[in-house]
Amino acid sequence: MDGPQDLGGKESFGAIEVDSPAYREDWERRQWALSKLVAPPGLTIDWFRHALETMPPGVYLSVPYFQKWNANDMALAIDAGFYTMDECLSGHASEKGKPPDTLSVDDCEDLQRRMNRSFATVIEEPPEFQVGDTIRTDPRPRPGHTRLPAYARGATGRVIAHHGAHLYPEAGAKGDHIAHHLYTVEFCASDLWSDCEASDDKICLDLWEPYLASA
Amino acid sequence: MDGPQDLGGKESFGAIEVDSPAYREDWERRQWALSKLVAPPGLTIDWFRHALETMPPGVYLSVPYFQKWNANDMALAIDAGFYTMDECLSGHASEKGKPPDTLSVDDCEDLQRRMNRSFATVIEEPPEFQVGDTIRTDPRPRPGHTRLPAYARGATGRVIAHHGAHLYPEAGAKGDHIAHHLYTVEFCASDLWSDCEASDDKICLDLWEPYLASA
Amino acid sequence: MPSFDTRKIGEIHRQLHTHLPSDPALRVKALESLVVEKGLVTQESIDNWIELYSERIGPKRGAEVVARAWSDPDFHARLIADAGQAVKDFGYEGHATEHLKAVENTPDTHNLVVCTLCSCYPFSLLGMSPIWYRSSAYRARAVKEPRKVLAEFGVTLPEDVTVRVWDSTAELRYLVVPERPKGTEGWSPEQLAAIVTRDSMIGTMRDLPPEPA
Amino acid sequence: MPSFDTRKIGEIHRQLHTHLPSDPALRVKALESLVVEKGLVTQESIDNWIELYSERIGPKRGAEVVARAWSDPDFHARLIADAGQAVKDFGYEGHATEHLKAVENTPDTHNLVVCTLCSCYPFSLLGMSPIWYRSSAYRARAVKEPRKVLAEFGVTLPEDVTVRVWDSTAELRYLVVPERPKGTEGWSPEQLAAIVTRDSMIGTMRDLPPEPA
Repeated sequence: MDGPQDLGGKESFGAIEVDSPAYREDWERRQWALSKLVAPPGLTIDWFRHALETMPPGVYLSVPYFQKWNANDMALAIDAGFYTMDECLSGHASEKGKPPDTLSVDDCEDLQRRMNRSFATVIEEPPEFQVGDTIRTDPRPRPGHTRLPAYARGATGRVIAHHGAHLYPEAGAKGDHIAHHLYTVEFCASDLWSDCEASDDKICLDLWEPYLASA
Repeated sequence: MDGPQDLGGKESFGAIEVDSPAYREDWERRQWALSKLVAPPGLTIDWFRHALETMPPGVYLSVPYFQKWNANDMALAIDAGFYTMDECLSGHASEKGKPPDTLSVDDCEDLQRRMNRSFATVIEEPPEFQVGDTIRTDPRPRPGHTRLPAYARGATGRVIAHHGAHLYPEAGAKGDHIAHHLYTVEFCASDLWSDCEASDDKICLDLWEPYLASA
Repeated sequence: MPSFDTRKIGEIHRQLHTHLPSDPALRVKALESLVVEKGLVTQESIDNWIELYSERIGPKRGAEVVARAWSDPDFHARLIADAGQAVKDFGYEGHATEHLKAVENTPDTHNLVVCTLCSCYPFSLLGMSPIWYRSSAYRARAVKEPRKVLAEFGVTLPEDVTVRVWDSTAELRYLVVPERPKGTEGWSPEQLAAIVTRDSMIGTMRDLPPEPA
Repeated sequence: MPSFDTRKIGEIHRQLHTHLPSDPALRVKALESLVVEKGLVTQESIDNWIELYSERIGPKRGAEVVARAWSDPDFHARLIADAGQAVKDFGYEGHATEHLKAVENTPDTHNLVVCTLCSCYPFSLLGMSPIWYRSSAYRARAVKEPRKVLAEFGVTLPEDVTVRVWDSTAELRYLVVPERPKGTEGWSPEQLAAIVTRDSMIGTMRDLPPEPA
């Protein structure tokens, strides 16, 4: 969907703060930890990302990154009936739970290592495209949690890699476990931007088969 | 350009405040009057609108409409060397001027009536398209102050009116006085949106000839 | 003179955003005191412009135009042919009406006006636009889901009525001419004008009441 | 269970925005106290996760991988063939590295990584991303004007060097392998790793210094 997250090529953002650190404030670190250590049941990565896209656009584009994660963690848990709105606003649980075991740094490292989750899966359908094929992307905005950015719509590119089938975000954001073939597609800068900096420059995107048609 | 102003089809904005009035605060009326009564020399409507597009997107999408006009009036005047940044921040003129004559309500009404400015002009080039022609719009984002919205890029439509030549915004935003033929183009909803509400619904836009190609 | 430089004006906007107070009332006060001190305008002129737009210019003007089009076939024809010219009969020409286009609702078509790129509006005919017309939500949604937008305004459109959305991307401005309600035969133009609402001339209202509101 | 309902979650976001305090530190404090009270996590676990990411996981991991690829042709071949598998040699697999792809700079190609749709990053290999990587400005501009972006980072690319921007729109993550600088012949992997910077593995730095920083 054409939400505030779809930033590629958008203008008026000004200079990049090239010297900015990983965190400016202590709460940013704590939010990062909270997001990785606590998740409501049934959460998928695609529903997490899609939920971020539904934030008020003026907020999405104004507040620090981990403030968005904080709001998203609360929104996802409220949506799933895991916390209530009142609990989030008060910061207190209506029913207290038994403290769980503490994870040591080693436990955290082990948990982190196990986050190398695979999104690849095997499907029966053979791939529609081969490396070297010329494709055209869907020209219209796609509803839901699409991963075809607006700047690459209706554009002609070349398949440079096939990765087998990967879980499909538009389905994942609805809780469905469906996969499609995934390709890396290379576009010439001049095919995406009329005022491109150098026409030989390339932009490569990882795109699922439903986004593509033969060109 | 793909600035924050290009809102057609963008999502996550929520419900419309259908009962909202024309103004919520007194300062909104005063800013409206200020914008209509005071303008820096050399200002064009296209440069005014383009300047709004360069606001930080998170601000553009968060603040009330006339707050944007206030910032834009200041920015335009600072850019033109008409006020300084310090004058805008302090609210005081470094050199005071002689008070001008007051405009009565009748004077204001007369001024308002003379705002019916024509943007039509005559050019030598004949129109490239006729009413009834099928056209395709430019598929790529256009730099500068374009009036081809992102949602209507690379789309096929039908010319339903020709308005002669009108001043061209991409030129006006650069201070140039250039005109191109202007058309009203009708698009089927289903050609713009894959999840359209009703495929017979139509969206009509007024588009200049450089945005269009025969289809 | 303006620089016409996109990066320069964007940088000025960012500086203003950083340094101005967050309260817009204070910002407007600063601009007003600055231009008054500079001798560019008087406070009384500002007051008078505000009075003009609260007392004289408003949707009653558009309503009069619509009522006359309902009552006078000759004026109706002229309004459809060149609305910018036709409104001069009333002396209602002005801000953003020179390239005015009247679009008529019919039993099988409903017109809706939006400006997705800014908030263009025929001010001289309808007065100041409502906040919702200038909102991101309306500008974003009217072209993509006009029927859901209309439903929020209480308008339920049958499937066999086609919506035509007019996105005023150039200097043309659009005036929706609503359908004359049944039961108004023999009404005077004044009686008719009294039932024409602002929203019906933007297209976010469809059925007008059969008696003066 | 999640509703998977776009409108519902958007409405919750709007309510949270209206009712939460504007200070993000207070918001995070509220969430932390809530989850601790609920017995979902302890504060010590949070402290330990933070320590993990400040002490153990960071760009030194990626630098080691790059240094080994420079030093060991067999590892280099495996890294190019399947980087997600290759980093398991080091035990560096983890958050977002399963589908890792190594892309090499050459004298005539420069690689730059961005995620325009969110801020995907190979955390387990590079640690927490810098704020600029997650910023709207970088996400917006890297795909459209990579050379201007690089110039802001102090990298001036000759015209005959092609830029390849990798927008990580799926679960693949990209690791830029910078060119090994001249003058480093005979260096140990540890010496080599010391000159590989985080930015050089994202692509916002190109030339590494010829001696350990």
